[in-house]
Amino acid sequence: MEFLTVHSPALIIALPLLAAFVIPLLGRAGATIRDTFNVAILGFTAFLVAVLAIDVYTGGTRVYTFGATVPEMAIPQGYMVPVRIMFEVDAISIFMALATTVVTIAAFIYSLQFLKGETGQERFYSLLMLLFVGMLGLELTGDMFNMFVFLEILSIAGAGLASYRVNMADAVEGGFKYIVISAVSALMVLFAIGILYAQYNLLSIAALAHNMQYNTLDMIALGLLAIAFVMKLAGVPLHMWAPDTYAVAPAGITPMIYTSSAASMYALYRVTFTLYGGAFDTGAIGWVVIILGVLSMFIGVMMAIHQTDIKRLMAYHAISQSGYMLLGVGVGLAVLTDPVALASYGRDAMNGGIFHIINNALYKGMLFLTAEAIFFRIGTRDLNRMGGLGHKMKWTAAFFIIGALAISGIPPFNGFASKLLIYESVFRFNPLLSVIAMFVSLVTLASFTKVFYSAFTGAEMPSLGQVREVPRSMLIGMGVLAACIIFFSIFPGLVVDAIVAPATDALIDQASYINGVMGAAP
Amino acid sequence: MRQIAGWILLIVLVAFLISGALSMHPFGYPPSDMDDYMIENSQAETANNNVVAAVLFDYRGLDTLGEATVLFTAVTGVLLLFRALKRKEKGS
Amino acid sequence: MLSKIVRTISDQLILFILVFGFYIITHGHLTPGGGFQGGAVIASGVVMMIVAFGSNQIKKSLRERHLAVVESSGALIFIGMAFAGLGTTFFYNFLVGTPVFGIIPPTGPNPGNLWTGGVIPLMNLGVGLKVIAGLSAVVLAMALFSSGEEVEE
Amino acid sequence: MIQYIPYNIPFIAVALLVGIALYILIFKRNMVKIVMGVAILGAAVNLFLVALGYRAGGVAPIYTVSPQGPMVLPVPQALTLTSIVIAVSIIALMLTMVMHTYRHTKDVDAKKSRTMKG
Repeated sequence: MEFLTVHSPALIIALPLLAAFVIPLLGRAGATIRDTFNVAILGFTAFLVAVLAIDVYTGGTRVYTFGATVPEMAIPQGYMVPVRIMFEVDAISIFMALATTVVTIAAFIYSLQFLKGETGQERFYSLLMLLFVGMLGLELTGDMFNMFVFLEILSIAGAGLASYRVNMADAVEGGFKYIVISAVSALMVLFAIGILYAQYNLLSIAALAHNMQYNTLDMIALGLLAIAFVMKLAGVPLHMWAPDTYAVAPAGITPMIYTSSAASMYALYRVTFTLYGGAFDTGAIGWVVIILGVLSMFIGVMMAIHQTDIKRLMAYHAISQSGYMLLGVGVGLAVLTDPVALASYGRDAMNGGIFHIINNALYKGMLFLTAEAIFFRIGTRDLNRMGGLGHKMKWTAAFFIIGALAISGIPPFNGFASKLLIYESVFRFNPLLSVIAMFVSLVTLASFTKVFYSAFTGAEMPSLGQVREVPRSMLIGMGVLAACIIFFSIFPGLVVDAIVAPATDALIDQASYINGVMGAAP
Repeated sequence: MRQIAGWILLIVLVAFLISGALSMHPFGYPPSDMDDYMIENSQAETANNNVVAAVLFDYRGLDTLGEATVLFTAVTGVLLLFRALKRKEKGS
Repeated sequence: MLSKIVRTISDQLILFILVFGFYIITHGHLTPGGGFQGGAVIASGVVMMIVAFGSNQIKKSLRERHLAVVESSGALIFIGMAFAGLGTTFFYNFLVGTPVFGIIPPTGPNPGNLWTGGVIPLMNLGVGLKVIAGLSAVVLAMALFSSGEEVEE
Repeated sequence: MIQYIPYNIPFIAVALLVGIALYILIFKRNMVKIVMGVAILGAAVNLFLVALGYRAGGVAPIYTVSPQGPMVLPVPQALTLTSIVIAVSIIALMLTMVMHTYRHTKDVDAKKSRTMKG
């Protein structure tokens, strides 16, 4: 147990990676052995994430240095800068890792029966594990270049999975768009890393933040990083890839690609708050993030209304919901240097934005899964060719209702809890923004009502007479997410206090992040 | 419209990059805190003459694992996309 | 399939390419090179064979699923070396100081000794296997696809 | 800064290469050209990283029968190697998708397809 706690940051990455390498070898041993192995690895990784989470929430930031004689020794004996790669796990990292793990487990269980009879299953699962590793690595790492490498892993795995249905032309194109955007954004990140490295000869985030001088080159690097991550998280001016990719990705993968954009959002926050934040005036950057958020919210939902493809519709809603997260955290960023405003509403706004990340990963993931369940049974994503499915697919309909109510911010559900935090605090920052946010929420509700009526109620389409409920593993996959949503809805206060507020504090508290690594420097 | 916006974006970005290039450290005289440690200690710590190999596999080993993983991911992805869509009959 | 001249020359050249690639892989901790570079050299030799003999001919002796096995085992060697250091930390170079690849070279310029480098030569070997198999599999799959053949599972 | 300009030519070359790559990515719609744009962008970044590590008069950072003198920085070389392999992987996957698109549409011009308008 001691061993597991000490080495958990490394094992969280290493075990799924090992699984990804072993799965192609297991392919010939039979599907049952492979699935059991996958479940075991995923379960054990989830257990390790939980162990690490408990450790971080009770004991503070954890540093794990790869290849050092002592894991905590980020800086070699008697030297002044970190040399090796280290993972630095603080509350926000582990918060994202928890969200990632839950979504991955649900997506994996869902895929088990969804893939029955398809070819290339072992490669599919291998890539699924790699996508999981990519997200976890991106969230746990404390090194800029390592972040780039994990960003590439998740991009390539995501693109390969997105075009899984190669017999459909749009699937290949969706994957191609995703990989072009990913490649360009990753190269921009690498360029920014090069600029930072050239000035400080450092790659560790904490050490870079410690030495940051905020000169012209640093600002260029910040610009490149921000553009790259906004591109990757599908913020509005650069969102065009998202509907195409989300619409074509196979079941289980869409929620994971969506979660990987949330991981990019984490990277954006990490860069703005931890790498730059603190000593320099973040007000302007905060406003940029707010404007991006408002644009994403508004344009996303407006584009969503008139879609007839159910997954494209949900993809536009996903863009719109990302806007809330950007808005909440952007307000926090705008008032970061003003302690009074930060204490009175900035922290709440950030709590809302960060809480929204996990809420959204849960209900948006579940909505994507329900859409995919419908596609699985009736073979079309066109809303005009659906109808009366509620009678035949009762569970799917129930899950859809839960997800739709949660995403629209209807009171008992968790979406309401995070949106309320955002509305209240943003209202004190700028009332207009809050009004826009509420308006977007209403439009979201209207849009999902439309989907519900056209897909699940009304007369049965004659062509859909043979439709049955989806297989059990798909229901369990959705059920896992639904259970989490219900838990979060019943105890929002508990969740905010236990995992969201520490995450916010970790983002704001740049000094302790730096201290985690540079504390040992002479 | 799209053309004009594209050109503006392109010119602004390249201008930024060139101004950045001019304010870089002079070519050939980089700061080297972290790298000096590796050059000095790679032989003693990793028993290795090739400092680049020491950086690749020891000091920054996780990056190389990630890099190998990227290659593995890409190969898996390529083979996934080129897979046969229908299962072959047993024994053929 | 190309002309007989090309095939004959490729047949002779492949041996040298293999030896050269293997040299680059095994001396990765002493001279410029390493697993990736040597693997790329050998994979380019495989590509040469595919170009010279045609993918259908190569397919008979080089199956993709065998390549996938080689690739996975290369990756497993690599990550296994990293796991083996777990007694201290992940990626700890646990062979330094032992007689197996662990001889510490004298500080400063020296002639070089093959038994140095700790886990690095072994990792180079793993990465080399992986790169050979991976790049060959990609090129073979692309060649088979463009010649209209289905790639096997 | 002016006195350094002759020495900063590699960095200016990087900026221009990035410009070319962005020109391709913004204005060209042929999928093969997009792949080439990404490849050029990758090459620019690699050139940038290698140029960062150069130390005037330096020798390769390898002690095996090395000449005397300062060594160039090893980390950028390692980063470049990583980035090259990543670029190769990405391009392989992209070309796979281009080949599939070509099989579906017999055309790689993205203007004609439905979803590639963005």
